[in-house]
Amino acid sequence: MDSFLHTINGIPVLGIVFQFVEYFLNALPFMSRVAVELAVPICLAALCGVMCERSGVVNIGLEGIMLTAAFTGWFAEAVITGIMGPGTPTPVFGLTVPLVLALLAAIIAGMLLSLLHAWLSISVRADQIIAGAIINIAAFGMTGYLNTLLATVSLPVTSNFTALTIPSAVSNIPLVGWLIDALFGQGPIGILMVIIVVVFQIFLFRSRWGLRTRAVGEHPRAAETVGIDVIRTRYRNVVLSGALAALGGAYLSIEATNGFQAGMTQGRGFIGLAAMIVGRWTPLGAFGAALLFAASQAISQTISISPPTGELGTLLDHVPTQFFDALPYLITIVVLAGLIGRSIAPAADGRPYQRESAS
Amino acid sequence: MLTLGVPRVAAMTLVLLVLAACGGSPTTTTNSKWKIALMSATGTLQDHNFSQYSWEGAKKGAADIGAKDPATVVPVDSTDYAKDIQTFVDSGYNLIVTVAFDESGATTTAAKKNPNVKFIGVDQSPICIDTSGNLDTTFGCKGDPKTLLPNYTSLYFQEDQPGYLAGMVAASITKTKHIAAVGGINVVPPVVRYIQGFQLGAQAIDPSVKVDVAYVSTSDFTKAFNDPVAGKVLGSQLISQNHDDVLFQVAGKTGNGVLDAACAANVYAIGVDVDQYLSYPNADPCLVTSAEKHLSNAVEQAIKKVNDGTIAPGDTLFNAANNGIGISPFHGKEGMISAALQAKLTAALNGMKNGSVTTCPAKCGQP
Amino acid sequence: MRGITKRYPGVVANDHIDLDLRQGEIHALLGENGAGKTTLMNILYGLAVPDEGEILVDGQAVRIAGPSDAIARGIEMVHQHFMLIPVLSVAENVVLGEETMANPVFLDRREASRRIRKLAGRFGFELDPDAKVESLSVGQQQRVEILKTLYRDAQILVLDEPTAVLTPAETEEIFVLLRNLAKDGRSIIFISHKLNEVLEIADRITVIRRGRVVGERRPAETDDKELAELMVGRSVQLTVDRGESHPTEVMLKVEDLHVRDDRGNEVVRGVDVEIRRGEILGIAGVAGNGQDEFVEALVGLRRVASGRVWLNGRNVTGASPRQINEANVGYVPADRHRFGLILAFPLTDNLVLTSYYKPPFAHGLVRDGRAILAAARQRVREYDVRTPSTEVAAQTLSGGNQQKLIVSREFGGDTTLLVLDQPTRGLDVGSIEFIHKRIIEKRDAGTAVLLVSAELDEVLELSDRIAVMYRGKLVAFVDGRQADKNQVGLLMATGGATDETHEATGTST
Amino acid sequence: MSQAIARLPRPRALLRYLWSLIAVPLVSFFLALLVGAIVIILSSTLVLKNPFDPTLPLTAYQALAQGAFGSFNSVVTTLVITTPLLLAGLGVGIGFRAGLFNIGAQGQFLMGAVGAVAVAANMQSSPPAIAIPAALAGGALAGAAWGFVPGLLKATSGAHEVVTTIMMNYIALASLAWIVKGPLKEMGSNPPTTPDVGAAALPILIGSTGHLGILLAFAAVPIAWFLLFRTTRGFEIRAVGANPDAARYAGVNPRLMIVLTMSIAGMLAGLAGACTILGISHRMNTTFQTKVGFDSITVALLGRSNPIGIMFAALLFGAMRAGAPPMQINAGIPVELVDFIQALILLFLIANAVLRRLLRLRGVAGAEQTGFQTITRSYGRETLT
Repeated sequence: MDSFLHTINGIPVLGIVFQFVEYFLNALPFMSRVAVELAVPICLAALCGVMCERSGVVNIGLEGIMLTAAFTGWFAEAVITGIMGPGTPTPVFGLTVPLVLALLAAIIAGMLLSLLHAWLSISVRADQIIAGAIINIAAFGMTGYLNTLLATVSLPVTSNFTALTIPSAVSNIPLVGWLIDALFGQGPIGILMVIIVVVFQIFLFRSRWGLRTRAVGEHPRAAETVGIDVIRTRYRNVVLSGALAALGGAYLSIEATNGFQAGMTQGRGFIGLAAMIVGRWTPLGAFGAALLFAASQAISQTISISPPTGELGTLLDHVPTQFFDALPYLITIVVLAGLIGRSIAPAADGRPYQRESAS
Repeated sequence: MLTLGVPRVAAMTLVLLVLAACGGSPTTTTNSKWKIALMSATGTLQDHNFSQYSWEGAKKGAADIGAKDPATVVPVDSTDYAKDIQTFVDSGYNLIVTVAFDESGATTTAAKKNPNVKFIGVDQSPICIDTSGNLDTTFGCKGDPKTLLPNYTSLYFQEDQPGYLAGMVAASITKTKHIAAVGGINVVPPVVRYIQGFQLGAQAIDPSVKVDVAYVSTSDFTKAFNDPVAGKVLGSQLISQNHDDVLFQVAGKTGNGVLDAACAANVYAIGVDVDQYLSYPNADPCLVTSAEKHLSNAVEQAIKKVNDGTIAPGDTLFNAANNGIGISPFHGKEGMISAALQAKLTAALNGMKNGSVTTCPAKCGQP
Repeated sequence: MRGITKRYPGVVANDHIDLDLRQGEIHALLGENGAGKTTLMNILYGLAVPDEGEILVDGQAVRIAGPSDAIARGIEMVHQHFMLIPVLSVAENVVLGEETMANPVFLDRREASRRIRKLAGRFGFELDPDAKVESLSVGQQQRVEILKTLYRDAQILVLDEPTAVLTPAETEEIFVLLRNLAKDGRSIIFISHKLNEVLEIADRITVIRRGRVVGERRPAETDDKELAELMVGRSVQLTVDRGESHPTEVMLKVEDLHVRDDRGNEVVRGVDVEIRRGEILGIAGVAGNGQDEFVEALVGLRRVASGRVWLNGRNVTGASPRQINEANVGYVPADRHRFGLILAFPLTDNLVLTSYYKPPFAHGLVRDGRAILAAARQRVREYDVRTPSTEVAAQTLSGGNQQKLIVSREFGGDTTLLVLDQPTRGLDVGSIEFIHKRIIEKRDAGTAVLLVSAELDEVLELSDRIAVMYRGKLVAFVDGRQADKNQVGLLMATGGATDETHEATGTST
Repeated sequence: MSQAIARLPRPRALLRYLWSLIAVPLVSFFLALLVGAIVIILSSTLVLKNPFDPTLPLTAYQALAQGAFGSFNSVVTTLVITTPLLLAGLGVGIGFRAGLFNIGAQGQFLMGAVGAVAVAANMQSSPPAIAIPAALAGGALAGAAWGFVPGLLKATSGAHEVVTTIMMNYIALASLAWIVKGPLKEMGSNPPTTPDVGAAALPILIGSTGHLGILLAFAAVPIAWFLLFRTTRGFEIRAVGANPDAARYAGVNPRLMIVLTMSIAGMLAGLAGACTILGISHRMNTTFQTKVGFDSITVALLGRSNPIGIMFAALLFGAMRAGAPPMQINAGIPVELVDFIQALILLFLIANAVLRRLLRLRGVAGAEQTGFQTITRSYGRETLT
């Protein structure tokens, strides 16, 4: 470390630190916005995972569910627009009839895939990891297949959800303004995500549904002996969770951008899986993990688009640019290995429940 | 169950496929001696962009010479190139178009191996071969493709020229004196050339304009060219933090996200490669123009030339001189283009034709 | 219950069983493990579906498809294996399924805690509703289980082996509680294989064997001898003849041993003990007083916080399980599914689990399948483990046979020390007899035996010396032959008066 | 399973027994093709508005089959594609056996390739006999290192391998880009490209593309099988996977096994990468990417983490990947269809319980139970105590 610092014209470490803090604070308002935008799909995927696995069903099919929802949302909007015209977008969120219907379609698609996963994992009692893998492969294949076919078809122009513009009066509030702007200067799905995180957290630990979900995920037999229908609880959770991942997928194709690309999830489903684990299977934790990841991505992006000046700048010039690409992933590992350590899944996670088993 | 199931299912699949294989290959009828095939860049054909437009060109060309619609294949990753080209050759295709700078190696090798198959490569220059006509992996490039690989033509474009024009437009319409070019990744020479031209063009109009250059990734190709969301987010931050009010995208489908960002923030965007007003209508509200290389035209012409035997082997440059590049019409935004700017654009274009305008620095195509 | 019949592949668990329960009575269901008691109760509780027969409540036939139906009929069950969720709080466990709601969506935790405190108070015991169940002792968990049923105001109460893990004192308390409930007009089915308890608590006793009802008695008109014969189907001697022991030199010496549990609490707090060749030291104690951790520390499965362990004069403190094993120590774990066996693996692999790596079972890195198979066949024969073949997965075996599997592995060879943690838990009388005989044999062959068991009777029957473990200490040592059950029970419950603990020296006299 | 074999029945019953064995896979496969066919027809009529053409699927499947087996060359192609899938699949499979869900084959593959090139680039002058083994070793080591890290992290801090391996995949991408643009860049290359592997290039043994790696991959199958089922190490690995506590009691050190297994897995994936670069690409620029990493997970699952099963699964995948481009070229069916069909086969196979009910066959209990416990524990269960 010492020698390394000397090589860069003997800059005092402290100076660098101060410069970084200053740079960081200046960029914070913009970075935070970026971070949240990047976090939304990851977090929604992670929430889907939490809801499944809290009830004892492992779900690695997040990527597939998102991809399918992304495709369905975009395609449905195009088709509906073709049938009934684009319609005029509302001033806030830029809602149009096709757009809303498309979101609905995406959610339904996601829930149907989850239903398949539920059936395989709960009724068929198949290997839940294989079931998830099937969903991923099938989704990748199907959406890619259709997308390539559609290359030859000309589809009507589509619109997407627009972000809420926070009045500068609010966003300029000292200290918290930037935070409000980051969290709520989003499209409907983005804002919904923030709400879901809070609601889900409260429900999981304060509501009857939450208590029963946790019970089923920890010790299904015990739950059954007090008259809880394990199978039904798990079905409900898994199918419902599909809607969450679907929101994440829809965010990609009809909110953040305006169109579908084969494989546009770019592994966000798997990152979501990681976020769920780093967040220790709790909604807030998952949100935090997703945010941490997205934030470190935002930092590397910020450094690349408006690099710091002064000694800090020269210091960073010595760092290969690829390092900043890898930064978010490194940070995640460090956080998990260093701070969080072992995160333990719900006890019955991944264990198919067999009702009539002589004890 | 599965433990045994899988070997059995696999085994049976193999058997059945073998049986099926005994059938004759599907027959194709065509009144031209050319069987045309196209290998797109990895990922997908429907990029609203590069691959898709080369393909359009190939289709037009095929129609022109009365050949069957070109067959297409989308390689899964870079290890597929050689295999897929071989598949084309094996199934009797004799005019093969490969579309991506990194397919040059495979194409060169294939061209050397199959002298009586015609190859058209897009963006694959310089063709780098040794004196015996084999792919030169040491980049000495001693061999002369024209004589050594008469069946291989590489169409390449002077992207810095359309980039230059785009830069001029951007620098003229910016109010904040901040404009940005977003590249997919900095190891693709055409991408870099676009951006280098863009910078020079902007400076030519107004040296005080600040040109931000950002690359979506420096390592991950799929993210660089196939992740619109990444492009959107990057674009948004350029607008919000650096006050850039004209975004020039050079990042394929990721770049479409950049266009979305511009539209969402009511600033201007400039498309790339093709007239994105047509290829990506979603961005029409904010798209001023596109820095074009006339891909489909180039491919179409090349195919026609192959047909009437007038094709020139080796590296074929498309630039202002042969009208191979340009910027697309403004589609209703003509109002933004002052007569003065229009004049400058024309002048620059002429300057490029007669070489009086330099549009790229010395290390052209290298970051 | 009329003509209840239940078949599982291979066995008829219940064969046309009739059972009637009157209001306010305590009806004991007596039978060996595997006689079909639990199955019958699972059917009553809707956890299993009968192939034949019907259930009548207050005269009319009812269909009980699931626990919810049973609960709706006021039937509640306390399971042999606790149906508690460790990571949830007492309150959450109790209200689960019958939640006290503040509104249609959210729980009312304060109300729940209030009710629980009230109930517990009414039946004279204390429980912190907000404590996590995993932090409770087994005895307390038992209370939580009963609290669950009371909370649901059960009319018909089924208790499956409720006293298995309790001290005589705690057992008494439970009995009092049960009698009160009966006076309340509630009906209780009391499942057990402990004759004396049954005779003490029951108004009526139904004995079942191999899934059939073989007799019904009133406590007044029968005795344990007869019940035992009914239960087992032949005359059994209730106590093993342990013979004389001839202790020789010290084999195991433990000095001031301290051990922590998984949550970092020190649960073994300074144990000093010596065991000599040829003697059986029994450790009596209520489950959860540190026995398991103590034993795990001895065999190297758990880190020793402080103190020393000498094996045959060698310091083996903090030795690895393999090193301990190489010193010819046999270990029968309390939880055979966790440490004892790899359920998914065939018998062959399980039988060489601790010796797979050395000749004749492996030469260098390569395993010798033939040698393993031969050894497995031989052991299976010797300990007559009932199995279709030595290739089937261990999980296809019955509990008794699984335990025999472990015993055959750990008792084989010239073991210097045997560490037995609950060696007969959940086994049928036949297997218990079998294993007890083997233990005595090993002792007479000069092995030092450490026996830990929650079944006080077992400790009393087998041990030459008995140590009572209380809150992580060995609070007293008594001679196995003169030991008086109530005195030991008292020590287990209270740890005894201080002067006794002073006397308690680890060395045998 | 063994019970079923133990009591082998009389001739007529024997036929029924055999049928009960082949029925499910057979039906799964045909159902998959059937659904695939329906998708083809529907999509071409509904999406492309083509006239209804019932023979289209046949054309497609025929093209697929030909691409995989139609000619000697296509068979070789199939083998070439199978090679990396098989090697990486074995790696992932061994991981499953130890209860580890290694999603990192992707990164291990890439680093393997990098390692191979790095060695090869510095051995241009030495004879192939030395250069090839050296380069392969380089790849294997690099891959092993990339597997070792997540293993170590799990063993020491308990960091979940699912997270760390995913992250390592992306870190591998960045490292690759940096190495190709920096240390390993061939002078004057633009885009940045590594030197040719030269002397270390794997010799072509069959056809025009059948390189040495094929032998390597298929040789690895019996080795992996032997390691898992005939050696004490393998026993320890499987024990840790099936019941870490019992393994500890048996004297096995789970932490050690986790590190060892992850390293072996990484090594195999690394070899896959090495074979690809040394046998096919011969040089690397930053576009060097692959789908092998994720396909290999499916292969391992399909092969039930049993080397023999993995071999057939890899062959199946290889055949389909080889046949896909011809299918798109000659029948105009996008290559992605094969992914869909693979998913369907997998789907019908794990839904076999249902199929059996439909086909009125008695399932074989036990075998399945243990099958999935080992895999799913790898995700949910905690492997350390």
